[in-house]
Amino acid sequence: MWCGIWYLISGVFVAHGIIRLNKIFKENPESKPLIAVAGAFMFVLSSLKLPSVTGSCSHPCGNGLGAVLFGPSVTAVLATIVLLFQATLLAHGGLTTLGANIFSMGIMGPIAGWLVFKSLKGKMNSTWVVMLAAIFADWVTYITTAVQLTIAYPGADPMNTLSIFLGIFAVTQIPLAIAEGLLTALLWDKIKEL
Amino acid sequence: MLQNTVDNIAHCNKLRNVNPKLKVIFSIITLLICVLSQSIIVPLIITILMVYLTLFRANVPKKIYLQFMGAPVGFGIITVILMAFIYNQGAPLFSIGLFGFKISASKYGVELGLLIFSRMLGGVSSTLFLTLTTPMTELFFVLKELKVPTVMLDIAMMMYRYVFVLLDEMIRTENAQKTRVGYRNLSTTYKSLGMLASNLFIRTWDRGEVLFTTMSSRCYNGDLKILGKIENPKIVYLLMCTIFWIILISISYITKDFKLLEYINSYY
Amino acid sequence: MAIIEAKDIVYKYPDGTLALDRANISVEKGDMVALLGPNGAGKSTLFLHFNGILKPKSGKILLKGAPIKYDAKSLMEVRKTVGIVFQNSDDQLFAPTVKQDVAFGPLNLGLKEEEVEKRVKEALKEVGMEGFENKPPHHLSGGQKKRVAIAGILAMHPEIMVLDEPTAGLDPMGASKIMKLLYKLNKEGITIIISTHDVDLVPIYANKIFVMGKTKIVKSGTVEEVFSDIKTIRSANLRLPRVAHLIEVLNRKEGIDLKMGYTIGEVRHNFEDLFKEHCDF
Amino acid sequence: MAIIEAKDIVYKYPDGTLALDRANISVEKGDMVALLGPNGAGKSTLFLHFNGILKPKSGKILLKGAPIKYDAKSLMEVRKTVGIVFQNSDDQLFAPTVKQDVAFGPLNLGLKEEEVEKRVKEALKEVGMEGFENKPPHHLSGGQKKRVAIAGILAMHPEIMVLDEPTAGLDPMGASKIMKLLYKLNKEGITIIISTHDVDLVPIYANKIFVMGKTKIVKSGTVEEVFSDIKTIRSANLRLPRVAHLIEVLNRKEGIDLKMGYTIGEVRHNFEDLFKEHCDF
Repeated sequence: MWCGIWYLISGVFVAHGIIRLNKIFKENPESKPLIAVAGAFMFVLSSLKLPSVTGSCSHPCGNGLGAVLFGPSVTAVLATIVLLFQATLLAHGGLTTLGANIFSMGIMGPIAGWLVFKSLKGKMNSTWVVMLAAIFADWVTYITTAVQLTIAYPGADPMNTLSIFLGIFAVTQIPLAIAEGLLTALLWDKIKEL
Repeated sequence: MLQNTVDNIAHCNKLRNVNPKLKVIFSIITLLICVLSQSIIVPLIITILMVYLTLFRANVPKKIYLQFMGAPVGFGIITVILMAFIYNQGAPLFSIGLFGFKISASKYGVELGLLIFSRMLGGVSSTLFLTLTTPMTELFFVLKELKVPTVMLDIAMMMYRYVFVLLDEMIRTENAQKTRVGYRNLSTTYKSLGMLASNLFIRTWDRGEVLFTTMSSRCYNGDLKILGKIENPKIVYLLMCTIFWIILISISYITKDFKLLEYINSYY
Repeated sequence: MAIIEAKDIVYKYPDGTLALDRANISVEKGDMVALLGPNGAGKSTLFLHFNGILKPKSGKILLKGAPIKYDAKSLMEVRKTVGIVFQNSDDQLFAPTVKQDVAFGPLNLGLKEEEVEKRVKEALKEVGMEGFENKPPHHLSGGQKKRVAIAGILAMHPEIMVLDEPTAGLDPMGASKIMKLLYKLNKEGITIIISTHDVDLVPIYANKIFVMGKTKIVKSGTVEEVFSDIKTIRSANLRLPRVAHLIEVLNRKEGIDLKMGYTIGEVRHNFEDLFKEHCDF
Repeated sequence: MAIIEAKDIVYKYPDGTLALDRANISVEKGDMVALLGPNGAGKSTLFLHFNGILKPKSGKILLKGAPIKYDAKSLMEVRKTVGIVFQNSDDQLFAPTVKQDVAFGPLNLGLKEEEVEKRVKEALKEVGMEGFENKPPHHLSGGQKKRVAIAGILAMHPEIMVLDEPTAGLDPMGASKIMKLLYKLNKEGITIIISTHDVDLVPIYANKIFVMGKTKIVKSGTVEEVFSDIKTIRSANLRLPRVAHLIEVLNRKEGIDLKMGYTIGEVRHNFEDLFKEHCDF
């Protein structure tokens, strides 16, 4: 079953993140509480209701911001815990789909955001870079979800199915991804001043 | 707020003191059986049982439970419709015209949609049973015994605590903004949200630094240790669970070819 | 007629816990009212009803005699009329500079730039914080932060100002300065409602007191009426003002008949009368 | 001999601002000491030097006569001896449950599980929080959180306990309960140092007072010595205890000669003497 496979793939990435965290904490023990509260922040951020021009609302994932601040592998670990808490504290999302969700939100999204950040860093205003990173992190998260769903339920014509799922997730998510990008940019603007 | 709600219920429900390991094993294995079953019968049995346990044995407030169930049910209905159109193979059930295209829904798709829907219900009700009756604080012990890496557990435990601290802060700031007519329209909403998130982030960062100070004051040396552990559940209960699972699997095997639409058809 | 009134407010948290159980409060225009009560009684929750941030499960809030409505437009009017200053200034000062923070409310009201500038300037002057316009709030002291928070509400020109423990965490001088500022604002026509634990300051400034027990108002009246009901005071985790406590002890232990008083000024006066009658100086 | 002593502590913030400028303090074993002073004077910064969290730029901290060293091993000894309870309990309670939190310190000391269990139990009993072991801190009230924070320090069996504004934000009853608990702990042999703004509670519990002005200690002595220096008290944003203020006013305005007192008990006593001599009851 695919849900098991997503667990496996995600497991590998998260394990890598854990090894990195172990190294970070060995060098700076003071970063442990810091990363923990940052993770709590990520969770809290995801409970904000973000309106968009279309009138719909979404919850920001914060995975783009995480990737920019901590890199994709640490973000994978934090996102895993955030998703676990969403399942246990908010009853959002099931336990069986956890593996798939970690892959889309905790791995693919942050990697996309991080790549955008790395490749554009220094080439333009950092606020714009962070905004684009957040937009892509959010957007790729949902594209991945669409692909995952197609893999799970290919239907009679997989390409047709993929286009349906992409239609549902990737297209409708564009304004919401921009919304998250805006919020992250506003946030980054303030952080920068510190 | 919602976060506190689940946590409060988990700490105060009537099944709070049932062995947490038993609850975890029971709900996870039942969940697996649910996800792997090939017809809607077993998932529905599981849903009914879990709803019963959560509402009438644990005494979880019904209104809140319905709220939690609302979203998955909505998703489930969408899934049924979606599957009907994606799997448009075999005999069409009906067809509709849309923008000049003729889209047809298939029987096979509806059956598949219903199956996924029922698994979703079973899965959600099992998960809700676990999370509404078992406090996160006890799940940490279980995670520890499952050999979840210490770093991850440490972070998760501190995160758990600070999620509530930050949520409180966030809600208070939000209220202060509402008092000054933030969130009036789209632009003030974004301005307010941006200030809210950045203010919270800065305070989070400060908090992380202060936290290290207070922990150092208590001789923190890099890792957290959990004190104590949770007893293993009684064998009798495990045995009862096993019998229950065997029954479920048997029913699952017997009813594996059950199709709701065909059943209805044959009835009429 | 009461300018603001809470009628049988019932509020439950989402998990079903009762936070307010038919709480009633009524404040006249021009009053300076103190709300006393133990931690966790529900004072802050009640305050959040005053400008429609929380909606009661049953009961209603009457503002100038009319029940408040909860659509976006009415809420804006309500929040313009009733401003809340929250307990922790850090929750409230979220903008990068003092000026931007005070301007937040007026800007949201859609006022013109010049008008906003004018209001910010006036509000900062009123609270004695001119010259701090461009400072970031986290560089200010506790007392200064509180002043800026008050200015942020003042700039919206409210008729009623609600303050949740405005003196908490301040040093004695800072606390007394904030109370004097509120007293001045009250004299200028703003109706003021504060919650506080500082029972010694209450008799000096408040003309009416409400005592809140768990989830409801258990007593209301003038300073004398409330503090003479010692049973209620104790049950609400409060105590008498220290000078009143002293008189109580003297009357009980020394068998004298000193008139009760709640502020140092009052008590001095009562001693004066006692001395005249009974003592040789 | 002083159990803990700060000698000419100078400390600068990373941005170069002077936080402490030759601050001196000396506390005897068994003392219950109060540190008074305005917001932002540097009280918390001074406290962070007591267990080596901050290292002074110059000057030193003497613990039982020996200057503290800043290597990891010595610091651990220092922190075992000197426990700090921070002002905001939420900064201190980080573990998911009360029990895990109180166990944190003892576990870090490398004690065996049974010993830790025993200490946790004792500490929670001492502060009156038995039965709350498995609660998460966010289910506790402000006063309860403070107790748990104190238990977390007690479980490390410190000789000196330093508390930063332990009564801030608590209702009068809650504040008085915490002070009684500290008084009990002091009687059991723990040296206690608190910072506070509550000048009315100080004379009841403290046997020695330090007054801190901006960056340094400006006055120290017994309750009488410190509060008789009204100029210093005012300059440090403080005030007299209310009952002392009353006596001051009576003496000045009524021309009587009442002996000064700082607690209700003392003042009652002094009135008794005055009445005996001058009055007809």
